[in-house]
Amino acid sequence: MPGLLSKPAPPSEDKRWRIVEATMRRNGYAPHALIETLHSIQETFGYLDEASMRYTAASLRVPLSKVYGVATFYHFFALKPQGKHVCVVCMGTSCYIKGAGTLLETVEKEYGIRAGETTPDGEISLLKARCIGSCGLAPACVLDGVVAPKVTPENLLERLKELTGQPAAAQKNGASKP
Amino acid sequence: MPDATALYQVVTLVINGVEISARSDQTIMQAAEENEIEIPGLCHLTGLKDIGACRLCVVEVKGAPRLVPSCVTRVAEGMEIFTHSERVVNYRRTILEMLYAERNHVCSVCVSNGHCDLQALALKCGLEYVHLPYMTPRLKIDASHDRFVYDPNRCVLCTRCVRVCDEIEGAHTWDVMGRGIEARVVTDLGQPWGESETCTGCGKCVHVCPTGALFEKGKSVAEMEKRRQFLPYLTVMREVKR
Amino acid sequence: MNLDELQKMAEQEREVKEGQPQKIRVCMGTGCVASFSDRVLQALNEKCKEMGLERDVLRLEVGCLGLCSNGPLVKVDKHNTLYQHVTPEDVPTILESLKEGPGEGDICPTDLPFFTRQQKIVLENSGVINPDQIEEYIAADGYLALLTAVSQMSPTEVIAEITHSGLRGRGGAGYPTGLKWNTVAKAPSEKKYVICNGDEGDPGAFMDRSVMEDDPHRVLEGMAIAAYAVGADQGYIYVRAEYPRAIKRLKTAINRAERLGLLGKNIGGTPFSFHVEVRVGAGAFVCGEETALIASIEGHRGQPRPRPPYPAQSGLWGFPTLINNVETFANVPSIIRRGAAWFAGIGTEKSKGTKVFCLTGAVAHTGLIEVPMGITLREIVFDIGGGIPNGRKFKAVQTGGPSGGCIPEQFLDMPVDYDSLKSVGSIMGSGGMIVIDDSSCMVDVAKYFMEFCMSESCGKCIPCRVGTAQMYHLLQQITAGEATMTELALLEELCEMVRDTSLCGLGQSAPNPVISTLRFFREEYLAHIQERRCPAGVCPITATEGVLSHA
Amino acid sequence: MSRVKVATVWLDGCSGCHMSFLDMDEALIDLGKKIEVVYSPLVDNKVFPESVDVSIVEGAVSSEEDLHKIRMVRERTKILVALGDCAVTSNVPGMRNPFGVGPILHRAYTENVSIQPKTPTQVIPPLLPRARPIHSVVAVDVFVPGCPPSAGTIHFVLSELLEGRIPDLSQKTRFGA
Repeated sequence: MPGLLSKPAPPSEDKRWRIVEATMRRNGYAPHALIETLHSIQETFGYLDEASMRYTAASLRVPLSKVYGVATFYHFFALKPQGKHVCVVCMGTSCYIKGAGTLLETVEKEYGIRAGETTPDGEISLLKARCIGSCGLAPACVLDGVVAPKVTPENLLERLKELTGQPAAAQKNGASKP
Repeated sequence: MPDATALYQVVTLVINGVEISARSDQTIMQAAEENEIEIPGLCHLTGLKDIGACRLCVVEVKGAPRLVPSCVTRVAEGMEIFTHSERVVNYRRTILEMLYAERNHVCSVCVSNGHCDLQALALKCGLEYVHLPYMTPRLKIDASHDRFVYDPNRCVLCTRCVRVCDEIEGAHTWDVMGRGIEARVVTDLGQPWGESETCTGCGKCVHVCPTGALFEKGKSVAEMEKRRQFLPYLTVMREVKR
Repeated sequence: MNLDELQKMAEQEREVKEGQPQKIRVCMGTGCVASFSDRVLQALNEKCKEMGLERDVLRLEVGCLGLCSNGPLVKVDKHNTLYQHVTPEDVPTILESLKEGPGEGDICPTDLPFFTRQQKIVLENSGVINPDQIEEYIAADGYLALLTAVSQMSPTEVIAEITHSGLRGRGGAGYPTGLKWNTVAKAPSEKKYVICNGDEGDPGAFMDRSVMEDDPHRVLEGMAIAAYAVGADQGYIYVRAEYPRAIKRLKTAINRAERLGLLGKNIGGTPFSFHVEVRVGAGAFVCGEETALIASIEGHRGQPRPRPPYPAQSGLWGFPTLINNVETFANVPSIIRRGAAWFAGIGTEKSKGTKVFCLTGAVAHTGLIEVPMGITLREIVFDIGGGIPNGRKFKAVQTGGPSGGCIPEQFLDMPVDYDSLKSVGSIMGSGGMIVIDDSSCMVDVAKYFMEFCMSESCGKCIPCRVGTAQMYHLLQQITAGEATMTELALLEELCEMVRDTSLCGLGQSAPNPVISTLRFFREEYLAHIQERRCPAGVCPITATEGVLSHA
Repeated sequence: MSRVKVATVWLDGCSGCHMSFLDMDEALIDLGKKIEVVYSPLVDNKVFPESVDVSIVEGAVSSEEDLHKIRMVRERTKILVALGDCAVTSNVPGMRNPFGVGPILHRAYTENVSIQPKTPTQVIPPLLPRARPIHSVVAVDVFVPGCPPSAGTIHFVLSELLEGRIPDLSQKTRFGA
């Protein structure tokens, strides 16, 4: 297998691989740096593809199946690219008892996707979070990295439509913005 | 072979009311076995590292707040152990039921029918029917390898295949992906087994597999007998070399 | 930096502070930022510039001020006024008040029980200091305990102090901290590790995040004292990836502390060295279990292993390892600084000190509170929390997250401590406290937690992997009105079995929310089963006939 | 002494268990002195009697008709025996469960058929969403796993029941035996 005995080359010319390499170097290319390295890839490229997992395995001398086992064990790692916009519904206890389940259902129904999926046009990814720690503002969502406090199904859909640039149905009906 | 320089003492303990002696570096399961008390186990296989995962071998130890897995718990002086109390016998049966309910185990059409560790355990533990609801997941069979087949429907996630591949063969082709009820054993990056670049095709995983989840191609119902003599042999030979 | 130098620096820093002009504190806790306190700060900065007040008004970005439900919060030191629900438009009014005194604006009364009934040890600096400025921590007597310990106390004396304080682990089970330290200290090994468990995974709890974000040096100091006591020279602080702000602040804090010689080589000019690294988790609740956490730091799947051997004997890479959680370590500097007797004077006989809770759910004031052990639930819910809003009726308090239980009204006057909570089938846990009113269905709540445990189960042992999934499906049947008494009996049987046979704490405690709701709210289960009715009107019961219709 | 009234019932199974029953051969002659087969696919009586001492049921509960039938059998029976793996575990009929009814019917009546591919809608009783073991629908008194249980096992079961004992089969037969 090429690249097993010598130092493997990054999967592409992309300069961003230097960031990943720096992470591995800082950890002395030790096998225990696996999670740190995967974090670095995910942070840099948004997700872990097969080539990046192979590169990690070869660089840190970790079995392929172990890399895959670790990458799929932790919910934070994504093996597929995410949509242009990301909607995270917090499913922490406070949010749940204040109706986070309905929020999730609303988005699932509106866009025909389930939590963890991305719309076919790649516009929106819907994710569930265990608890984003904004329990005082329940129910909360995170839209493209910004926490939205005290969300209702109506204003959530409206905001999503703002994000994707589509006019919101509610707006057309003259409903006021939150 | 016992190592003469090893630091162990002889301890006395009581198993099911019978006083026995054992070496302090032995597990409860080993000590019981030497005294012809059989404690059922599934993830345990002599020659592989124990992980205490299947929980079938749990026993009651007097004074201990919890049940202990006998495959990884060492004996101690004065221990009083009950390997077949009503409570653990019932729990064992439920654990087996959980396995039968978790995947799609249809013994009558299985290559391992009659040669299956899970089936044998069910018989030993008096499991006549499964009172838990069957979960019937839909799982794809992987027949891409030219000599072997992986049928996740019959997998019990004991990880014997993972361990034998890592510890004995040294290839680490198998590992577990996902978690919880979604966990599966996979080869390499989850691609078909036949495309694995690390698999040496040695077949050790097939033969340590307790059920018909891993089997040789061409075997029909009840034809797949597992051969495991190699495992103690390899283990002993490696120890001698060391 | 040695002890004298540290004290001198603290003195100077305090003098500078005294001589400083007007101070306005803007809460930059995650809760307030989510309510756009960053925009408030920006407006404040712009306005000050515009009015030429840049030098006269010191704008401080502080950590959580506690009352998240009323954020964004802004505090004006001069007349000790707390503004709530602040928007950028309120900024002129606030600046005006520096001259005129507080008049207009949405002012939050600071004599609310929410503030007055608290007693702050762990959170003493939260909302007071800027967490990115080590000098501010030092001015608040920070690192005094560490340098005192390493230069004037023996490791044995440090452990004795912790033991006498009666501090118990704040992560869940409440194991005596001194005892744990002693075991690690006695373990014969050249190499030892200290790990801080910052993998706060309970849904509805964010105390540890706040401490790490608002006062990171306190945690690091606690870890360093522990390392000195047990003889470790390397530490890891394992933080959830979901807490990017905490990760950043901790990394900054480590950097600053190393530069001042308060961490790293030869701390305080003594032979004691201690290096800390941040390790980022990746979204697995089970990594809060100590053996799984160790596996994760080693780069493996976060699966627990059977204990013994305990990490205190064989932990990270097989070496003796001390693991405590964030809040436990955060208590340590105060104990060393103020003495074991002072700490032991707070709380109840068996539960000493204070506990930080994250009070959320159906109460008027939600947020972060720190209260002495032994306070009653009623005081927390009705005095501090301000009672149940919207004219609803109190139903239960859920503590301990997915490993805990629901406590009904008849136990509201029970003192909050480890043993009392345990006696009613719940646990202290890491400190989530969710108030539930009569608009919630207890079966639905139990189902929620079971779904959590099911998807967080690592899958290694059969009882937890399959048992949680089976129990979740049974609860689904019950909430859908498809279950019979057979399913209920099966559910109860599985609760017991999963609790007794699972490998780690996650599985062993997964049935707790079901067990406790069955114990106190059995009639709600029966209503779903026998009358096909959800008393709270939460569950959509559609089934018309028996189990087969949806099978 | 009147003979013990025995019924045998055939739900979703291959009739292998009934074959195994017949395999008792000459032992049947002796049994015949003690039992009376009041209902069975093997005899002419097509009406299930109001009261039966022992009902031996082969097959899984797969259709509305099976469900209706097993409920009726249970009501009129003192001791209900689940005979064979299909009755005990749902076995081969249960292998469709992961796929769901729609895809299974499509596969059977459309995909694999060259002449007039069409799923029948009349005459055939509708399938339940899942094929189920009998005990998940009605209470079962005796479980006899095996595919099929041997003639000896069935003989043992009946002999024990005739002696007034519930047979202990835990070491006599197993799933797939």
